[in-house]
Amino acid sequence: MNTSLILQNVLTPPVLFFFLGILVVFFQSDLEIPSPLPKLFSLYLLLAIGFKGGVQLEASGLAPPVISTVFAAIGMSLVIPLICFCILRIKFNVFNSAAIAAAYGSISAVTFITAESFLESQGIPFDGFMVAALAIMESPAIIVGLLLVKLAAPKERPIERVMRWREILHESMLNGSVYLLLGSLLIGFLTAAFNPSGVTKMQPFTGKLFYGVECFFLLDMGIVAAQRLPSLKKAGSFLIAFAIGMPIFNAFIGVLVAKALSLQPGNALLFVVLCASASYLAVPTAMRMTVPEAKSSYYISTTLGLTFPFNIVIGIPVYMGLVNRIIPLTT
Amino acid sequence: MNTSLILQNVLTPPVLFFFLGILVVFFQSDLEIPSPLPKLFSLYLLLAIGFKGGVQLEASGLAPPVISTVFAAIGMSLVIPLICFCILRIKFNVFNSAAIAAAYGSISAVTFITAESFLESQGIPFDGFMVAALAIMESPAIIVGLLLVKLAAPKERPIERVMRWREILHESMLNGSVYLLLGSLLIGFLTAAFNPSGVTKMQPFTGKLFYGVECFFLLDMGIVAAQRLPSLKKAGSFLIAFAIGMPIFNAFIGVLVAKALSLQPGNALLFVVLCASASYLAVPTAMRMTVPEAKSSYYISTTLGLTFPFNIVIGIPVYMGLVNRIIPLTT
Amino acid sequence: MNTSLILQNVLTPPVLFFFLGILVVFFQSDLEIPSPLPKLFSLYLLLAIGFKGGVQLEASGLAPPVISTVFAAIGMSLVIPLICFCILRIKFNVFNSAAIAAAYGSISAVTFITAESFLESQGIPFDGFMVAALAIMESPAIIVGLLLVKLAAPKERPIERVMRWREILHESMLNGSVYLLLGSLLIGFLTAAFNPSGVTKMQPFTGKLFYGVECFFLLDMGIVAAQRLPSLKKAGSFLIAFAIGMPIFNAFIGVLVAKALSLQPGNALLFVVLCASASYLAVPTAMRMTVPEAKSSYYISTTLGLTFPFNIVIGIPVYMGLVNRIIPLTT
Amino acid sequence: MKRLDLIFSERELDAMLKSLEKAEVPGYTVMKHVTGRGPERIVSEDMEFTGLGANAHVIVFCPEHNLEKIKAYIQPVLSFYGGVAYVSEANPL
Amino acid sequence: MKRLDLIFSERELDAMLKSLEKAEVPGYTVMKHVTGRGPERIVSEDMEFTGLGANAHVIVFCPEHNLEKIKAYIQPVLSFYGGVAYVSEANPL
Amino acid sequence: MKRLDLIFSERELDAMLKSLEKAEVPGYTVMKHVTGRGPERIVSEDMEFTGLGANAHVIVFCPEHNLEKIKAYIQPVLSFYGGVAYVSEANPL
Ligand SMILES: Nc1ncnc2c1ncn2[C@@H]1O[C@H](COP(=O)(O)O)[C@@H](O)[C@H]1O
Ligand SMILES: Nc1ncnc2c1ncn2[C@@H]1O[C@H](COP(=O)(O)O)[C@@H](O)[C@H]1O
Ligand SMILES: Nc1ncnc2c1ncn2[C@@H]1O[C@H](COP(=O)(O)O)[C@@H](O)[C@H]1O
Ligand code: NA
Ligand code: NA
Ligand code: NA
Repeated sequence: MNTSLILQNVLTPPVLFFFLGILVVFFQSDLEIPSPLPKLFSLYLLLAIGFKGGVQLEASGLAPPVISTVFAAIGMSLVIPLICFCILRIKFNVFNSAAIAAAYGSISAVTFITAESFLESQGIPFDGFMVAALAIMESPAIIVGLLLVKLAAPKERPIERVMRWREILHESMLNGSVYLLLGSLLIGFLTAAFNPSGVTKMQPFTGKLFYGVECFFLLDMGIVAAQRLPSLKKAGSFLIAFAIGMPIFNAFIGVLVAKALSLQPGNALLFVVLCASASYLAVPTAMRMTVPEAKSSYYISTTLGLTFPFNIVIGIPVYMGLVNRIIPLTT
Repeated sequence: MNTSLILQNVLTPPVLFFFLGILVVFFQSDLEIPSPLPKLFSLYLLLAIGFKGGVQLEASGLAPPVISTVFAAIGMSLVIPLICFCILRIKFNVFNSAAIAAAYGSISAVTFITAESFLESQGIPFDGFMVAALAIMESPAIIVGLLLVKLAAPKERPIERVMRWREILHESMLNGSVYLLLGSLLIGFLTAAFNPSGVTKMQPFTGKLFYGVECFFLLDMGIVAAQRLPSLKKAGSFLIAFAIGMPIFNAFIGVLVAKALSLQPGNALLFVVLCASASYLAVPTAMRMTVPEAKSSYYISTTLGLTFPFNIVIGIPVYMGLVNRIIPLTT
Repeated sequence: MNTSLILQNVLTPPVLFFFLGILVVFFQSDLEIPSPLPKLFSLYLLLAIGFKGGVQLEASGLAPPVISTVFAAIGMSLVIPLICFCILRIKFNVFNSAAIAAAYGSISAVTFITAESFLESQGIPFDGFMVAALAIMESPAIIVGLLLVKLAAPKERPIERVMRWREILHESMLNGSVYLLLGSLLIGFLTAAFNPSGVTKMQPFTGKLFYGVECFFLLDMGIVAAQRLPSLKKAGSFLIAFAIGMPIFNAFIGVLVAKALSLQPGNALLFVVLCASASYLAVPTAMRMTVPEAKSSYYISTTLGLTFPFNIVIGIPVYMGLVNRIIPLTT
Repeated sequence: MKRLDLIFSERELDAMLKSLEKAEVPGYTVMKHVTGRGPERIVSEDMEFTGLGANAHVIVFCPEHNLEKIKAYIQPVLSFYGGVAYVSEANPL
Repeated sequence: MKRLDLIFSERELDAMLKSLEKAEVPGYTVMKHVTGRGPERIVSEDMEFTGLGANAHVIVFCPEHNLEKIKAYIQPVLSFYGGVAYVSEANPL
Repeated sequence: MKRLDLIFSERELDAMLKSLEKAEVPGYTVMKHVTGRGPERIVSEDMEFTGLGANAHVIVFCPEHNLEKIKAYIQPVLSFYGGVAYVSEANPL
């Protein structure tokens, strides 16, 4: 059954364009999506997903499942980096371990979007408030990662590099992508509450275009991901195993938590995908500034070069199979 | 009543995204809309507004209210810079006074667009021919500004800098934004007249996307406006008072002229907004080339840093209140 | 009758925006569509046209007319460059002749798109499989061009420059624009076959936006084309005559082949336009790499500065007249 | 050979390049979208969309005797509109 | 006069420019979206969208006496975050 | 130390960087989207979308002994495809 789900996932435009991007690098075509066009797509997707999430959040209200899910999401983004850190310390120093751990504790918005598209193509419903969980899970892992550096490597850093809390909170909460997602969420909420006609007028932009832009962006992500692969080889087999094994492990915990929260299958999949995905936007930028001792090629090549493609192509349908098996359908 | 209008205006997506942009600077988030994406939005908005205006102009024809409004618009863009110049000369030299005066005699297309969105959200009708007034009001103030320099400072300039008329007309009429707006207006007109199916086919692009792109652009405008504020502080309190007081004064004259023209409330608001707004596109580029003696930070920080946000957030609903009070509703 | 067709073609938004672009250069307006925005439009158009073509190809299936048309298309893109080469050798050396010949044997996707828009505005039906002919005609002429260099100028090149086949195939088949067009065609096909709801979800992006983006892109193409004109003057009257005469000649052969294939008028026009148009994307980039001895200003100024505008404005309706005269209507 | 670095507003680029061609330089290289600060102005990327543009950075490798001519052409432009011009030594590899 | 070339990550740009202003340089020019390779890292354009950014290239023409102050300010930044700084001779045209 | 400025078509960039790495330079900096004019060609920004690309400007700060190796690698490329290479003096700050 999972193989059929994987096939159904692979044959959707977003995943096909992702493959087309990967093959650009494989065939050495000179197709290129020049900067800053990927930034345009990425800003658009964050704005649109935030706005739509805000609108739906206003519709659903802050009902109990919303609040418990959000809390569980925060919990996961605190616990996952700790587990990762312990595993990574086997092979890496504190700086690298903390930076990679933070990336895996945080989330990937595009993986989330692809999971939503997958659910839509399968006709499985899900709730808008999951976007709130997405927005809220971006930052905490950064703080955990920086705390780990602070606690585990107090003496290895020059005095003037002792991190200030202000700086840490700033990097984690006011990172461009976090800020735009949260801001658009709020705007969507306010618009839905006070100016419903505004929601209708935004719909062609934030709604109808979304799928196409997603495809365009995934084409670029395919190129970028495939370009990371060589540096992944240099990083060694431990990291490669980690980049595949960890998402599966996190997905497993995620499914159990989702069951405990009695989430519906659609929401459960999104929750699992948040747990299983790793950040290549907010976390790397924060780590580059605050923990420059960590090798950026480690946390970027794993998250972008392996975990992201794995989740997009195989992970999402596999996690769906897992959800279907573990969470009994209640209609 | 005005406070409620202000609130209703503030709670629309465009204004909310504008605030989100302002807060980027306030919170020092690293959210950035890299160049040339703002240019893309700006070109798109000019193209779309021009095209739609041309289509509507064709529908309404060159009826008398169109012609009288266009003439009144030209008149305003000749008179306003003269008034501004006299006031500014109290504190500034001829070059700076003329450049700032020209900016306030010209218009801001984005303020106009936001006013249109405001009217739509209030359900107040307005006519497409107002776009013709918009297009026609961009240039004359530039010519007035350059004439003022020519007449008031003939001896302060090096001989080889005596302006040639060709150059002045070129800068004022063929400025990129003026050209695109007028060109699209004409294309919209021709398409509507000879190829109505072309209008339908453009509609998803020029019509449906408009609101979303406007929001995206205002997000950037919020960032840009807020970044001008520090240099505004340097410019001193006279200029700050001017940047708020002048639009209100111009709006007042505008309302009286609109009443004399017996414009409907929707059109009247747009006319008032044209009078009250100041240019940060066509005029600054023309002034930079033809009057480099003027300090560009003066005319940019006032128009972009203060007048623009003031109009977008408070001005439009306040002017609406003014229009409602002064122009009796005739249905 | 042709004059009326020309007028009807000229009064469509894409052609009007193309004129607006040409006039930018003529009036020396500073309107500019900064890089990489034209690339964005160009990538979008290739992606969208490929996807739509793939969807329609899936619907029509690989019926006999499809296969015969595709073979005829390949044939034309092998024969045309040979004819061009013979004519060009009268005046130019092997390198220049081969490079220009390759450009005229290949195709221009934007001319094809404009022809489709023309057919739509005339209400003449055409088939999606013509996009397959478009995609397939981009590369063969490159190979012919390189073969001509290899055969006709074996001793004029330094030893280490003897071209390797791998390189030639790579440049011709994996050129970014060829790759994106073919890839999107395949994705469209697969999506239509296995995931029809994906086609619906792509429609607002690939379908509805298309016309507007085409207009925007043609505005830029007008600017670019007009900027090529001065270097065309330098190239001399032989090349100017070639750039107008050759497309007409190729269109004539094209019409005869279309008749032999008994294509419907719509498809026949598209086939003729493929024959008559010349490449300014795939071929120039391939030639720049593999035949740097050829003067790039020759093949760029002819294709972009003259053949492209000629086809867009006059060629398409003239070819339509030709098709109407030569191919009897069978309904 | 000399290396000439010219930095000035993008809007004067066309005129400047024409001057260089009149001075018969062997070639030049242009970088646009450059920002900066001079004695009077701050030029920032976020104002590019307004049409004010950013700065352009032009590099010219040329023989010494070109310099006088170039100087004569561009000095008035730089002094009126602002911008800087610096010369240093450079030799072909 | 001296010409100073600074190349470092765009994310440190604001701090670096503030340092330059404290050192009272007469002006500077900034090129963003620059990529490259140093002893440790490869900086490539395709990662710009993530927010990691590319490098910035800052050129400063300044009198020699500015250099000491600049060095004091920026050396710690470069040694912690990476980046290079080179000085050469340049004279106003 | 020496400063090497290489300017050539973007399409040869990958090959050029590989040559530099073979010559074991300590690092390099790349500016893309550069335009210009040489003895034969004008390279303009408006043709970038066609895939012809613009020029790339590569700066290398390296010890003198690297130069010979670099020269051997890149001279044939430059002479076939066009482009320029200039060397000047530069010292770490
Ligand atoms: N000392 C300097 N070093 C480097 N660039 C400079 C310097 N002075 C001015 N510039 C550049 O020249 C541009 C124009 O300067 P200005 O003369 O102030 O209009 C500035 O925006 C900077 O990019
Ligand atoms: N030897 C060099 N020549 C030119 N640029 C360099 C050199 N070394 C480093 N860079 C530039 O400085 C940036 C930062 O270097 P790094 O110190 O490795 O972080 C690189 O990405 C390059 O753009
Ligand atoms: N004398 C020069 N000074 C500065 N840049 C040059 C010079 N000559 C050539 N270039 C640059 O090198 C590129 C390639 O030149 P070419 O050898 O003509 O193909 C040109 O487009 C310019 O950007
Ligand atoms: Na995660
Ligand atoms: Na005004
Ligand atoms: Na052809």
